Amino acid sequence: MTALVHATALVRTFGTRRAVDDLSFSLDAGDCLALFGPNGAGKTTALRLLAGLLKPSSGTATIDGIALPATTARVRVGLISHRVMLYDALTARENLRFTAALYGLAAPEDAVQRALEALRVADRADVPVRALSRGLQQRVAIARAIVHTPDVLLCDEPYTGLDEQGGVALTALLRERREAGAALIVVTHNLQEGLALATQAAIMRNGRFVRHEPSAGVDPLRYAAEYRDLVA
Amino acid sequence: MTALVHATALVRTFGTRRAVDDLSFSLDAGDCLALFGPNGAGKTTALRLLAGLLKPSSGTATIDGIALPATTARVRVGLISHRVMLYDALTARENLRFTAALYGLAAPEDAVQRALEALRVADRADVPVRALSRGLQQRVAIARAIVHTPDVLLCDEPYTGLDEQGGVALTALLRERREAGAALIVVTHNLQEGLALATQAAIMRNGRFVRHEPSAGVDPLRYAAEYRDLVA
Amino acid sequence: MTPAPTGSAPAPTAPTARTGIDWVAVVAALVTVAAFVRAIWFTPPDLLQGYAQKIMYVHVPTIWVAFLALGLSALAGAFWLFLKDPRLDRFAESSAEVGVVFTTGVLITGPIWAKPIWGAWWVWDARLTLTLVLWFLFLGYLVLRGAIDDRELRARYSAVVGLLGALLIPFVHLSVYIFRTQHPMPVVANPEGIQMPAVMQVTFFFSLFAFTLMYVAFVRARMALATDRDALEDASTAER
Amino acid sequence: MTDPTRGILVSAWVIARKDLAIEFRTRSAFLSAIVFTLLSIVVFFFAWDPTAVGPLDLAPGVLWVTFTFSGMLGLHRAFAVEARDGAMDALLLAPVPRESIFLGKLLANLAFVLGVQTVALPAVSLFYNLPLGAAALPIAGVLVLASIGLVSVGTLFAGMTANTRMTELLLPVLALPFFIPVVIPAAQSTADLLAGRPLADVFVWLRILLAFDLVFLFACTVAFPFTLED
Amino acid sequence: MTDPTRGILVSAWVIARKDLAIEFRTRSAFLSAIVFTLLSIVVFFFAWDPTAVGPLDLAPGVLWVTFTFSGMLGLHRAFAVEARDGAMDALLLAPVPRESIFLGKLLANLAFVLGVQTVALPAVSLFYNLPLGAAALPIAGVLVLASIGLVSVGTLFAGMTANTRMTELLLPVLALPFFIPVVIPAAQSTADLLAGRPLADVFVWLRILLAFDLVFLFACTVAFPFTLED
Ligand code: HEM
Ligand SMILES: Nc1ncnc2c1ncn2[C@@H]1O[C@H](COP(=O)(O)OP(=O)(O)OP(=O)(O)O)[C@@H](O)[C@H]1O
Ligand SMILES: Nc1ncnc2c1ncn2[C@@H]1O[C@H](COP(=O)(O)OP(=O)(O)OP(=O)(O)O)[C@@H](O)[C@H]1O
Ligand SMILES: [Mg+2]
Ligand SMILES: [Mg+2]
Repeated sequence: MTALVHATALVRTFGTRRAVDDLSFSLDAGDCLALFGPNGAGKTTALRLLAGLLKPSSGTATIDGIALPATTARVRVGLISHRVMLYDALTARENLRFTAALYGLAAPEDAVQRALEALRVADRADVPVRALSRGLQQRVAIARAIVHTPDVLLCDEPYTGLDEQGGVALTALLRERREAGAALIVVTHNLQEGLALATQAAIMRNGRFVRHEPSAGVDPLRYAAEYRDLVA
Repeated sequence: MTALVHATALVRTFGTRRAVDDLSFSLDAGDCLALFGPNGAGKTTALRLLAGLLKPSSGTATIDGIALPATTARVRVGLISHRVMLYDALTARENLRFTAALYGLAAPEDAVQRALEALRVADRADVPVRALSRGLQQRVAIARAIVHTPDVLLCDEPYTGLDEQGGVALTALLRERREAGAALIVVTHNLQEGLALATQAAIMRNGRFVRHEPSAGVDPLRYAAEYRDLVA
Repeated sequence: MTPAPTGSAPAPTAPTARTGIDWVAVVAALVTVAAFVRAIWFTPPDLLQGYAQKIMYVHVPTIWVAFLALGLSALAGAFWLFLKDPRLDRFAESSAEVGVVFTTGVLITGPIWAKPIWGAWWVWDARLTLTLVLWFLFLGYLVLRGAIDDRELRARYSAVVGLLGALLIPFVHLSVYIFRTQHPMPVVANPEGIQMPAVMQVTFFFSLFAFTLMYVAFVRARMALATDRDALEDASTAER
Repeated sequence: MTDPTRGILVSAWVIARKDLAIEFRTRSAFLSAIVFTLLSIVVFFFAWDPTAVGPLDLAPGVLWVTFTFSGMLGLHRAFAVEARDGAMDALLLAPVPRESIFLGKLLANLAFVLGVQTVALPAVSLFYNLPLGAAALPIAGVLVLASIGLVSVGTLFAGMTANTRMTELLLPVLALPFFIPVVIPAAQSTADLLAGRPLADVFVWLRILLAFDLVFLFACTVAFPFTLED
Repeated sequence: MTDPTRGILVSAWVIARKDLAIEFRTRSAFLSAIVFTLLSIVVFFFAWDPTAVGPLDLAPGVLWVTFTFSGMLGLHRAFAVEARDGAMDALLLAPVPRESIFLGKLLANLAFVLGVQTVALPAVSLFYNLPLGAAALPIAGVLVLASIGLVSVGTLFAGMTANTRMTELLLPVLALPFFIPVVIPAAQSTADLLAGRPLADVFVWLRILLAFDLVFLFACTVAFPFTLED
């Protein structure tokens, strides 16, 4: 069986800076990789490579065996970026409807409503996104990313700006996706938050994994201490 | 003695929505208010009112007795917003130099270097801000906000995007400012983070303080439970 | 630069080893001077136009070399899109810049020739206008290059613009046939053979050779500059 | 989406519809473009000495220069909307061919430009007292043809410059040289039509216009994915 | 800062210097403006029939319409730079009077526009075969005077529209009506100067120009803070 997400010797340079440097790993259905690392480690760059938004300088990334950025690979990926990627003159619902149309969903209205409700923004779905507070915009951004129920969900600091209720809703959503057989990557600076969901954990530094292991046997407190040593 | 920060019956409406609704409080030198509340509660709006960026629909905000947005009041305020407020074609150092010149600092180069070092970005200070990762940009944004050592520091989710090292540096910085006699307001969704520094704690909902008290006697765990009840 | 090993990013650009004299440039300069000397003193003046015609030995080679430079630049850009070799992009950049310089040369020599022959510095016929448009186009190309710092993005955008721009070259050449122009019909590149006495022909081709050498010398120097600039940039980002 | 061409067109239409919806929501862009066109006509009117230059000599020029500029201003709209907060990334993530994005943007721009011209043409003819009459329909045809060429090139470059910082200025610099070969035949045929020349004369210009349209539409659609690859 | 006026000017200079530094860093804006100006001249020329209208009748119009448009495009630059990621908020937070922000932007814009015109004027006179000669200096004076008026109004409106979404189109709609009173005397006096009319004739226009300059400069500086407050 081919892995759902597969990265082979991924490299991406900006000038001479190797933002991502020789990254290899694979995730199967139901896997969740918690990705940690200091600022500038290359986490965002890695996610953008896996979403097909950046082309690797060398190496390959595949989704279920299909190389990115093929359309058939992209249709299965969802990305929660740290930019909201919304049209601020349109309402939340209109933004999601547009996404649903782009992905050619069969029952777009249902999917939109479901996503809005999952993030608890259905009641503010009909004002322009511009008039929403930062946390509410983040909720809409997450709803946009999952409206097509992607198999592969890439989350770049997805808890940013969310209040407790929003955070709980997001965690439930991620858990539900993982149990439904999706592969997840969650980038976060909060070790507990990340490890709670993960089946694998990795620490990135200077573009490389300096540590990567199944998270089952990992003790959060020891991990935190070791993380500190590794990135110091 | 006049309070360093004083808000009297502040109201700000957007259309018919009262984003901030009859807010009154005051902070003295060395006070730190931890401000909590769900998404859309009006926290950002309150900070923007106190920074003189928004005009209140009614009520007044003063800094050391001077009504905003007078220049003599603004010179004493620093704002860490959730937008980075940097020129992305300029380097971190150039951005800070510009701010130093605007505030008419006596020894601008020293102040800039000190701020960059406090946030541990001095080594990346000479590339355009555009090429920095999100967390590094946030560090520069914080450095920009404190380069003039403001008496009043307003922080809107300042830990966003920061890694552990950055978070520690920021906490140290906030503590140092508070001990030097500044008044702080820290908006965050993380109760522990907020309470660690605070001398006062407040919970906001629908534009109002639903709870506001000195944080000395507050037990974080009980507070968390009560917070949940209040905002639910 | 050695080819990058597979599985890793391109190595940092190596600076050029610039020592001693650029002999290509010296030879090009000498040949150009010789061509001018021959054109001025050893070639008879034109029967109709008199001494004014001598400017042809600059005018025509200049624009042909400009066509060559811009065309090669576009070609290098097209190859870059598939090969992604930074040297191709540096060549495209250098050749375009030299091409713009030579096109500027035509926009200067043309009016100098036009004033005595047509009595005006400039007329708006199709050839002149299209030449001007070509110049603007590649000036825009250079502006675009200046506006982007990301090397990869810059290379990609300029390849596209350069290719679209080079589509205009055939139109410039054919303009005298498509439209009624004041500009003379071809004398050299005439389908019915060269309409020029032998002495003039020799001078003309000598001059063309000299200008081509100049082009090679300019592009070499400009490429060395581009290489060193990239190397400097690489070195200064690498140490951080 | 079994048939790839149909797929391209369907998603192009989805994108164009979204653009027009934003347009309609903010409205100001379209209104602004029209007011801008009308105002330019007024500025032109005043910058020239009406006793020295007759209105019939001015009108084709005014028409085409104004259209070129207002079209260019309108083009920013297309990608400026995507540039905010990384919305373009979302488009690139979606499983639609790159060509659809181009065609979608092109369609929306074309609708925009043609809409502006529908208002502007009668206005110019009113201001300048033009004897439109029988020439109205052929002139409208010229407008449509020219718009296709202008919008193809403009959309390509608007996409490119939206990512660089100096959008407002870089777009005209890149696009105007390509506009000239379209504007010249358009202005010439308008002048010929207004002067009542025989249609046969005009066809020479129209053929050039059509040639440029086809070349640009094809070249730009092919070139667009290359501007994104990354 | 004991003397408030000096304070205003000092911080205006700090802001202008920062703008020019960004300008210099990205460079392209200035070059683009020049290429844009030159291109407009070409488009104009082509849209008209040179046999019907003499170049001397056209030139003043071309000069002024082109300057108006290129100036307007350049004006976006000023506030577009601030619009990104809320940099404008940072300016508003700083303890500088609102007037300094306006004057700083105005200074940077003026430097920009005058720089462009320094290249454009010789170009126009070359292309159109203008008999500049003795008129060169007075025309340069007219340019400077007109620029002050245009840039004052333009900076004010650019600031206002930078916050709304449709910047590119809204700015011309607001600013053009105010440009007309500046452009007309400027174009008229240029035409007079080129035609070799006596300076006394021209002074009438210059006085109007000067009056508008002063009124606009003053009114816009005073009005600017009101556009921000909130
Ligand atoms: C005023 C500006 C002028 C410009 C921009 C200009 C432009 C050009 C260009 C682009 C070509 C190359 C065409 C090709 O081979 O594809 C050319 C060739 C030539 N030009 Fe000009 N020209 C100008 C003025 C003149 C004048 C005033 C004369 C002489 C009366 C002249 C005589 C020629 C000749 C003889 C050729 C060579 C054509 C051939 O043999 O193929 N040009 N010019
Ligand atoms: N467009 C770019 N140009 C140049 N350098 C870049 C660019 N984007 C990222 N980088 C650099 O690449 C490195 C990795 O950046 P990336 O955004 O992937 O980090 P990150 O791990 O997501 O950090 P953070 O935790 O701060 O978000 C950083 O050093 C950054 O400065
Ligand atoms: N410009 C605006 N126009 C209309 N409504 C607005 C505007 N800005 C904010 N609001 C509304 O005001 C309310 C308060 O917003 P604010 O940004 O202050 O919330 P917040 O407490 O900071 O929330 P978050 O935790 O999500 O950042 C929200 O309901 C928001 O939708
Ligand atoms: Mg990141
Ligand atoms: Mg907020």
